[in-house]
Amino acid sequence: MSAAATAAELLAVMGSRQLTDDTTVFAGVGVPLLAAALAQQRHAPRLTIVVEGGIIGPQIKPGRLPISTNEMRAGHRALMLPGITDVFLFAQRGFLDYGFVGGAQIDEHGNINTTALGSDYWRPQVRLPGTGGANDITSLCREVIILTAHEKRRFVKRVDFITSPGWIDGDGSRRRAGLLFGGVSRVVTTLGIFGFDPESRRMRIEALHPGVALPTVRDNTGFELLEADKIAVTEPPTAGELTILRALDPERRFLG
Amino acid sequence: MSAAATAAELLAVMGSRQLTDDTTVFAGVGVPLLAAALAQQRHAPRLTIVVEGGIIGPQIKPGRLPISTNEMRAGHRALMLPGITDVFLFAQRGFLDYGFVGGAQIDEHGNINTTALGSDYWRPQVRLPGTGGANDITSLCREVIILTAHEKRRFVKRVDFITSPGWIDGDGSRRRAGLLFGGVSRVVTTLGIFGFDPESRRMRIEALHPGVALPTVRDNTGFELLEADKIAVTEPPTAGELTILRALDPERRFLG
Amino acid sequence: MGDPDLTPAAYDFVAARRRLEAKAKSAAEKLTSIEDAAARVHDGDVIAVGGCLFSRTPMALVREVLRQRRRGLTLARNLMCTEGEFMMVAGAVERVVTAWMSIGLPWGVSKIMREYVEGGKVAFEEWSHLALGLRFRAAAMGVPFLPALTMLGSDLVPVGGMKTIDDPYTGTRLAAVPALFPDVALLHVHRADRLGNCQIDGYPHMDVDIARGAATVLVTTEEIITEEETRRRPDRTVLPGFVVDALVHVPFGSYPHECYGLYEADFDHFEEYTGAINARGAQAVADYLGRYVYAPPTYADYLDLFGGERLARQQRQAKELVPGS
Amino acid sequence: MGDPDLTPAAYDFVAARRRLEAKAKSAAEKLTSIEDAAARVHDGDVIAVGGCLFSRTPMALVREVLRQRRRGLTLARNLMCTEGEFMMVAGAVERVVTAWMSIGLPWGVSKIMREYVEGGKVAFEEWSHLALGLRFRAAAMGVPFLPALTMLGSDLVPVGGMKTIDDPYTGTRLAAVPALFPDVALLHVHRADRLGNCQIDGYPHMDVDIARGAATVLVTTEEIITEEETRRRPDRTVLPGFVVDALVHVPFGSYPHECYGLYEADFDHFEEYTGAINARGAQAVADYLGRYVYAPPTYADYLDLFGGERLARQQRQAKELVPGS
Repeated sequence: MSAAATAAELLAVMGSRQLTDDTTVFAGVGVPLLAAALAQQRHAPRLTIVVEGGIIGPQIKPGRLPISTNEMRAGHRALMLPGITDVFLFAQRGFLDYGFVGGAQIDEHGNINTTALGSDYWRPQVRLPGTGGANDITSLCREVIILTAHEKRRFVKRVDFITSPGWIDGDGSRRRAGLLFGGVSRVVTTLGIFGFDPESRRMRIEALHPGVALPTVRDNTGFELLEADKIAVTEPPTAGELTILRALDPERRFLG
Repeated sequence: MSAAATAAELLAVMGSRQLTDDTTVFAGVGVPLLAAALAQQRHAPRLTIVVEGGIIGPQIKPGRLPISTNEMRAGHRALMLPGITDVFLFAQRGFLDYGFVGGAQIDEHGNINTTALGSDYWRPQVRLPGTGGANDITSLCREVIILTAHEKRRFVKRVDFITSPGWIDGDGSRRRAGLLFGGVSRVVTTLGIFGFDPESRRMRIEALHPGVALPTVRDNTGFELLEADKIAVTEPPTAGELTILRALDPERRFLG
Repeated sequence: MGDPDLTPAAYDFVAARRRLEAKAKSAAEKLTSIEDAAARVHDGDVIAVGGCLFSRTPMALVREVLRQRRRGLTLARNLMCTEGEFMMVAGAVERVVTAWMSIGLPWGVSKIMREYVEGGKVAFEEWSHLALGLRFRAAAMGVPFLPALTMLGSDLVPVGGMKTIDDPYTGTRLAAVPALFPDVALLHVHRADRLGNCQIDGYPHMDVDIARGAATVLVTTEEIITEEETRRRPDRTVLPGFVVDALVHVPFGSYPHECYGLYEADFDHFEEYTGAINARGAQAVADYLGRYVYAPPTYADYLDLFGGERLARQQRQAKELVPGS
Repeated sequence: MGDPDLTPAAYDFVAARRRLEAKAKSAAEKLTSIEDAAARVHDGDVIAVGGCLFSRTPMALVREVLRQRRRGLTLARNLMCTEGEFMMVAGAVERVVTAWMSIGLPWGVSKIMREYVEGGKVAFEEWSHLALGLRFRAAAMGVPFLPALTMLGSDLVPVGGMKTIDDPYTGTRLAAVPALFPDVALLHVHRADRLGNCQIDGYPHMDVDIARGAATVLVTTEEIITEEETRRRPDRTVLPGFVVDALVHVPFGSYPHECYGLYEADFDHFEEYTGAINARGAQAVADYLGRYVYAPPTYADYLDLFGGERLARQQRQAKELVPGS
């Protein structure tokens, strides 16, 4: 139990701390769902988890973690099963506070690509699975948190394809595109926590995880990162947090 | 049982004969619902009755006829209860073949007023209950049948207010207004059965009930009626039809 | 004939969303008193009332709003019944937004409605039944309008200021039915847990859309169930707790209107009520309010005016019509 | 990058309505054989498949469509799984319309999808998950588009040719998500009566909208109930019989995908299936089709390949996850 946190555990813990009580969170399966469940058990008992498959308020059965957003494991002990379109419409109406997303490519304005690598959409070099609900989550939730491993090939200056818009080109371009609400507020990675400059909406370093040096972050990022006035150091995962997490995923299906 | 048909019985019988098998009908409470139930029991066993209150396929309990479209008597032994908006959306999509409506005023183009008498909407001489679903039925069903007592004050040249559009001003005006489907096909009254000239969409006499003379119809109509090439005489209600009807409404709540 | 006053608030989806964003969407306990719940209605609010005509009307909430002497309300309800007459005579309402108003076929046109609307004391903003349903649905979806093929070509179009829109794909002209975001939704449901997860039996009417579109949601329920029971039948839940602001346990909360499967509407009571109006007009409603709304301090006292035998009879009649479950 | 070929049929609501008007909407018996049902799919059709990913996929219908060697299909499904791979390798499908395609997180990106899409053999028309849901919903509502706030500002907009529209009330620009009226809907449900009145347990996915938007609706059901049973719980019915054209009784009709409350998805089977693809690529799917689709003459023969013990295990696992009802 006192073993050092794995990368996935670190992400889950740091992700969970972004969530406040008396809110709702749109969480995908894997680390995002673990982060949400951890928050609920630790500091946000009145948090409601919403899952894309049309599931509100599930309680994950330890050892039976879902591998998709629409299966009985994801719907375990849910409070409501309203259907997929309606779950997203709750987000469009403004009922969903937080959304977690990840991506194959993430750029300096928080745009995400999960569609394709290459320049021709119809004949891609690498076809990826697609948006799923990520585009909707980034368009419609009040606040979006990107949760991801921090790798140079992933953190690119400009994504090949904007599947899920972050701040687009910065400088108000998101609002001008018709996305009147929300936006990416945080990027939580295995190296630190990032935000966006309020004007240019370029990504900036806000905190580093314990033991992570600034050059490491820069070496693992494919664009120039801004820096917040003061760069904090995050509190490492506590034994309490890790205990809860590990009980949720005893098979270590997602915790690595 | 062999007693002559009352006005309401005549309407219910003549209305029911308009309905063919393997179709759906949007029926309001009272005579329309009795007409639909009669058709179902006599010649259209695969007819589905749809009621505005969000009710599909009810079976009326004899002696417990509903007085509104959204109460347990209307929902008795229903097959589905989809909600009001969705019932109308079935009509908008094209699933509902027939719709029965009535009205305080009906004009030569089959327009209906159930809103107000007088010229100022906001300060009416007589405020009526309003459209309810009648506007939607006349806008959205494949074919609309007006079912009404034939009275001069009701059959006016031009309604004070178009609550539910028939053919509006005739000559393609309905389609030009954006009502791409449907229209009033028949007006079934206590005196006869009326249709519309295919071009001008003015009301015309198509059949008279047995014993009704043409001048009686004209005297009871506030506008000039056209005549079909051949004016038929309807078959009087049969003993079989009346038996079924009277069993449905033994208290004669609606049959008069 | 048009009404230039279609309230911008009614279709301002950006403002409506900002109100929701500013509000806690919490899985907290929602149970409270009827007085506390109804106190969330303010003078001048647009209130949307759930149920339909005399079915599942949130009568306990309507009664309490009247007891708190609210003024200047806009009352939106698809088909209106006695609750609309109460609000007119009590002076609570300035405008009704509806498709139809009266008590029911056997009792003819509402004399109260005629008096108040013909006399210009209350504005009657009429929409088709589907259009009003789509107004609530647009709000539930968080969009300013929904396209439709209804109401076109009728004189209803200018009444509420409905506009049209050209379909960008085919060029066809469509009705653009504007959203209606109520300030407060008043609903009565069959069962709910303490977190506000609600379940409805039978026809759902427009309650779900009304609640999802409103800034504040007040619910009375026939029965309080445990969270465990909700989790046992999650596919019966129609509103999640985070949508609900206040929940009150009120058995017979629609009476004398019906609650599907539980009690039938009390038609004898309607007969008496309309008989008194036929004899004495609006004064009969004022007297009725004195007796049924203002005098009985609690809802239990109110139900006592009908008596247990009457309530039991209406329950039996419901069971005859809906034997199932 | 845009695709000028957004099929007009997909959003032509007038043509879609004319097709429904021309068709009998009957309360007749709908029960038939799987062969007869699947024969209503024609080469070149746009087919929409219900369920989601590996949940409530109408596998028996998919299998029969493949057995009948359909060609040139457009396959629309919100999240696609093995059924999409089958159709690609069988050469049945020219275009997929979806938000996401792969088997599931543990098995990574679909190698089959990559091969067919990167090689230009199948077009992948991507929409956001909500947008695809709204395409089906617009069709269900009989309108050519629905306004929304999603997909704007992304590179997905030109892929399917989505347009924008200015709200006539506030002037705000919105996404105008075009309707998708499928030629045929393929669905699997928990229970239905012989008239085609359908009931679904658990999450409803997008099945109801798909069915209401389609010109022809084919349904398989785990269980046939009497009309009497439907009338006992009418508030559980999600599709009325007049929407359904053909109904087939197929227990385990989604297998090896899941059916809520009845059997869990067979993850071991997926593991084997993806393992074979990792070893032998598309040939593994061709072999799989030979063994599971073309060889077994009936669905019972197909289920025999899994064996009763395996089916019983998956049923037990479902009961552990959904103890209720």
